[in-house]
Amino acid sequence: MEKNIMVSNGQNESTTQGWEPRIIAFFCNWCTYTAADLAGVSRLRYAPNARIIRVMCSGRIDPQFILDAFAKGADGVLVGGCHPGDCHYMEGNYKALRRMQLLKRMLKDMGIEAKRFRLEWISASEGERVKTVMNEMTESLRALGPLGLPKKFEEWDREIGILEEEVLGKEEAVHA
Amino acid sequence: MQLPIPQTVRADEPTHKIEKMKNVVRRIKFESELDLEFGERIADKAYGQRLLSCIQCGTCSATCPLAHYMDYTPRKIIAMTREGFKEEVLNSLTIWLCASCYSCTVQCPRQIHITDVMYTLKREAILMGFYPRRLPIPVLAREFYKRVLKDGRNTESWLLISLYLRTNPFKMLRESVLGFKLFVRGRLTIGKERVKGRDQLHSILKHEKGGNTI
Amino acid sequence: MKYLYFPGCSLRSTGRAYEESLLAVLKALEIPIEELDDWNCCGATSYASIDETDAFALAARNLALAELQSPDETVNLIAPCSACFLVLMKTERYLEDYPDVSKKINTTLDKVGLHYHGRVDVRHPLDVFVNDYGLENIAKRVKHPLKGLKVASYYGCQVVRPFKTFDHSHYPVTMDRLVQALGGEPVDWPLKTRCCGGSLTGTIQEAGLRLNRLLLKEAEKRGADIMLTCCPLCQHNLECYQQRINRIYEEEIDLPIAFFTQLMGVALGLSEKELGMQRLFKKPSLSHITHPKGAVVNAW
Amino acid sequence: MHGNGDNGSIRIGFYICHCGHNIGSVVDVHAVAEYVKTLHGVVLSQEYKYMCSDPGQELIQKDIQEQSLNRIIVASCSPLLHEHTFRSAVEKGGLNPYFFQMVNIRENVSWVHTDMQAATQKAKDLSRAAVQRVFHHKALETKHVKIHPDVLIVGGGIAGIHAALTLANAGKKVYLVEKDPTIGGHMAMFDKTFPTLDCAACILTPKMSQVKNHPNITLWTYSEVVKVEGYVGSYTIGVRRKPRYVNEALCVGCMDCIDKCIYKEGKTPDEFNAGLNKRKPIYIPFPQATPQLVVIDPKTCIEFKSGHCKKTCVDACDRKAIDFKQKEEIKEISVGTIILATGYQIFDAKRIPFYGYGKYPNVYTSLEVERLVNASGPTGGELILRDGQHPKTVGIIHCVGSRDKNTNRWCSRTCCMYSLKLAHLLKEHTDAEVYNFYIDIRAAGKSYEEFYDKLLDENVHFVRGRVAEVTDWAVRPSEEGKLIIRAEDTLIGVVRRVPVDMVVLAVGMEPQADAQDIRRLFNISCSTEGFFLERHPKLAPVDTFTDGIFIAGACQGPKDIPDSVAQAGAAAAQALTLIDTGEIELEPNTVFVVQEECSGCRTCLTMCPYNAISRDEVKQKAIINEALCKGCGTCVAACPSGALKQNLFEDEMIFSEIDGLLTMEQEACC
Repeated sequence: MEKNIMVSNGQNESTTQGWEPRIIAFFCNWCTYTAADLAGVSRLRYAPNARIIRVMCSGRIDPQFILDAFAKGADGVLVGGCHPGDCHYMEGNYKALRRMQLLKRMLKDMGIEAKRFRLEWISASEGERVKTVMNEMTESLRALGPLGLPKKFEEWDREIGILEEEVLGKEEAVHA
Repeated sequence: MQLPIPQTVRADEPTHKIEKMKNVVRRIKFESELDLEFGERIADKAYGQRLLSCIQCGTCSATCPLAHYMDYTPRKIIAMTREGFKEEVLNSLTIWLCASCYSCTVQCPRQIHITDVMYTLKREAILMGFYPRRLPIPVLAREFYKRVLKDGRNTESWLLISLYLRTNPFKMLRESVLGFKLFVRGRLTIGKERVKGRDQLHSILKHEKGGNTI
Repeated sequence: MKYLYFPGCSLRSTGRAYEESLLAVLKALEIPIEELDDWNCCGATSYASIDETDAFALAARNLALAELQSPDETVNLIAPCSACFLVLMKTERYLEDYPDVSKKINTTLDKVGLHYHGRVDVRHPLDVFVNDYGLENIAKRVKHPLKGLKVASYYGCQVVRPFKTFDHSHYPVTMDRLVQALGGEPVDWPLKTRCCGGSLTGTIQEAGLRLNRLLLKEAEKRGADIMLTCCPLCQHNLECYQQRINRIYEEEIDLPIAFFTQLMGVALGLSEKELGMQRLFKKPSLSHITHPKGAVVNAW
Repeated sequence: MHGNGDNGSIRIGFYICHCGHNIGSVVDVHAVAEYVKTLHGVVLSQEYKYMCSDPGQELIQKDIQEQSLNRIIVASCSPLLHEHTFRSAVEKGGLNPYFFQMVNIRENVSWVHTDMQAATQKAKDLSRAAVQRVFHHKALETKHVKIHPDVLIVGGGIAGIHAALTLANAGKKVYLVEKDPTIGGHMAMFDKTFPTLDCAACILTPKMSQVKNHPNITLWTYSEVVKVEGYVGSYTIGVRRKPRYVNEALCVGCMDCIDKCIYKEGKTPDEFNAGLNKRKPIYIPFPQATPQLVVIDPKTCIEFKSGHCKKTCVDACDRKAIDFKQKEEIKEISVGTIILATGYQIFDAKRIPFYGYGKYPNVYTSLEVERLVNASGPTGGELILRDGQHPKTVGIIHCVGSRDKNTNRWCSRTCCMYSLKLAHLLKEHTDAEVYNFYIDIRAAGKSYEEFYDKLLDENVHFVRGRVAEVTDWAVRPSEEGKLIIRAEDTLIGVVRRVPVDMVVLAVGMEPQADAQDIRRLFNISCSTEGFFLERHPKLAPVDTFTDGIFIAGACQGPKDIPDSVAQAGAAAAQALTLIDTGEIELEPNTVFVVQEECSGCRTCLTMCPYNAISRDEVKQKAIINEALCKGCGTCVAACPSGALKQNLFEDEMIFSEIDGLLTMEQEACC
């Protein structure tokens, strides 16, 4: 399973054109980031598509971060925190959960597929889990294809520009 | 490497045992004689995943009700499969003696689905035509397969008859008494059980075929 | 909710008594059932040794048919024969565990207008009687309590292994509890689930017979008057080969082997004919139970 | 205040580490260094073999001064490992340590990826993100907290005892809390100890009494920690002292009350003797119990159940120590550091029905046998089975509840050796034939292998094979009335049926039943098996992820006595280092309020689990109590006006990181 992934990666990256999903991962310092370290120490191999940003607690993760990541061209965002009840700061992860639930709905309305955003509870001991999640997410994003919000934005801007001109044109006509 | 066959299995051939004793059995294995991918191949099949994690504890053999009739205990079969002793494994009686009671599967501390591995090996053996000739079990399996392929249901009387015809007709005489007893109690039917939607069934099985294994 | 019923090939020949008694008892307990239309062989153990996907496709057809036939959210499909019970259940799990295979099998099913959605729940009659219908309800209907009858319950392998659906994989008690509810005395013996050798009695008799010999001897040693089975093949092996075992190994085993449904029927007051008692090689002497007043033994 | 780079331009120094081959073999370090050179603000970008080495650190210091760098980035291993190292290097260089940023390209890149191109690309992205991040870094003051010199030790087994004595002898005040009425733990129950075969009691009881009499140790048995507040250096601990119904100050442990109890015979299974005999409702766990105090078990005592007891015990006590009115009390203490030595529990053999524990009377657990062969045990050391027989053949089954995915996956490490020990003792006591059924013999300790040799010479049978079943099903006359052990002799390759009189189950070690609660209470982590998780498997084996809390003994994983003692010593030493340093540095990652932006909406107040945020009703603004703030930043994410900011994790920093990670660069390959 994971072997295949590595292989496919290998090909995709060695060939300059092959598109690769880009994932931004926000990990809490105490559980998930530590688990990622453990994965490293245990030399587990996983897909190289995610870039990890460390925060002290999943409670620190502002939904804006995630939206920003998508807006700037991430194809998927992964949030990792301690298991419910295990938060280093007692209940930060619950707060995170509440926010992310809301965010999920929002993303849905924005037409961003559910699979592009993932919230995972991974404890410090679950290096294996980091590996599976990274691989699963990469795979599912490969299946979904690029999100490419930045491009979409440009198009929208252009369309709006055209609209404006039309409107202005009409108004001028009216004034005349 | 010659295959030592427990005499219990060939009770109907008394001479056999003596010959075996005269034979000198060569007990050395050269790496070049092994099929090193065999283990992984088997592990890739359904429910074979954990095969390679065997620690050779022997729980399977100890819990197996048929282990004492096997030429290799189930544990050995796993070890040999892993190490690529393909011929020995596929020629062994062990895989055919497995009555799939799943005792080993349930007790294995590594949660290896041993019974399913045995199935995989049986299929491998038939595919490669490796299984011991005149050993009734594969024949039974094959006859059963054909019968169901044909009628969609199995009729035990006919199954047994065809089995004995193909293995040991004399045995049929021995069984006929029992057969009669069953018959008078209405427990053996002469009329064959059949499925109505046979064509449907056949098309299903045809579609399934990746080349018929028989 | 209605139960669907998958008889399986054996219950149409060697295991006829099983079917007859089962249906009689279900009727007596007013448990509604309906036979699965045009069911086909489950594939059994032999089939899987020839071709795996075929074996599963074969079983899958039955599951698909069951879904067609029943409107229920989860279709309760009763399979009395251990082999059928296991193979059908295994197919169900297998199609879950291996989505790609299930896709493959379903595409072929689709071609003949069938599809399996995973709604079927394969059930064993024991499970249905004890856990759905309930022991106390059964006890209420007992007419002839099996007073003082020492019963060794033999489950065989495939009802409890490898899937622990309703009891422990090596030390089950469901049948024993049922016997108790019927007023009988369950015999606690260690070989409840030890394999009878299945088809080995027909292929490699030496092995097959020895296994059965061990079971029979131990049951007798523990003082059993009768042994109950819930599988046609086990019953066949244990009963029909007793004479041969005695001859070959110089034993004097003399133990009636009945289907648990038959004894249920007796306790519920059904006639021996309804329960197919006449099909047994050695019919258990239960006159003291059916005619408690020590009246004349019914003749047949 | 160190020099900070806010005034004037940003001058970034970037260093990337080969870490020998660890990074260099997967990431094209040179390419990354070259690439970073091209980024805005970077004055210097260079690679080095080992950045964490002294020369590596001096390199940074030198450059800071010579090139007047005001931002430092090191791309190497995980910040959890070396962030501190480099920060202090930066500080030595005369720059505020918080102008430093670390990039993890080992644990997160080179160790988890194989494709060089992809790995290098990832390393570049991460470095670019760091470069953009440091623009927003600020000079910060490191927080220091005083370390309270007192220590709390939870668990009075051999590990707890050893740690307590070590610290107490170093002149530190120690609170030792034990949930049972006596200290001693499992070791007190053992007969002899492997491989030296010296008696457990002889070496343990002296230490126990030392604990009792040590001026620096406050011993609270029959007590449990119920509250843990605060942080490293100043924890506030609540301890519940269960009522003994015996006045500790008055009782001298003469046990007259026990003899006079209206129960002539014991009624309840004796915990200390593994339930092999019965004890009275008023009892003392065992003769050398420490402290020497009787306990009344309210669950079985008539007075508590009916209230109509003659109370013969009260009359028997001339010191009037018995007090049925006694209530539980909650003690509150302040400590600076904590050592958890809560030990293990043995595997419940009933979970493997195949071995017939609880069904066949002559099947015993190893712990029961320890008591059975012990001179002070229920049979006075004479080996009498539950059915009154003396065993002539004994089967010891290894790995019961170990190395088994159906129960516990791990190896319990001690079973092989104690099985050998028991084999020796059983032979010694009964001269019986002893069979060991094992999967592998693991005798990897000092003079353990030699002990194994000794057993082989004593002609103990070793059958390599995991037992499938223990049954009373006899197939041969010789097996009648015996327990038959069925296993494959894997070395010979045949299945064997061994009839025995006695079966000993070498049960494995498990996390305590309440390990999860304790973990939550003290806010530390557990490994997948449920044992307490150490900070680093090799380099920080007794530290936890919570500063000031250390672990020792079998609560961290299966361990024998020597290892537990060694670990206890280590934990004590770690605590001592903290205490003697007197204070500890804390991350200054606390939250502050930008007054003019705060609308006083109260959103943040509900967010903080530490009540660190209050509201100035006059100014109508939020106020942060720095001392209470732990720096999780949950409030920051919630603040609608963005008035709350977290040091080291300000929104700008994270946004710039995101931006850095995602901005495509020309020569990028994907």
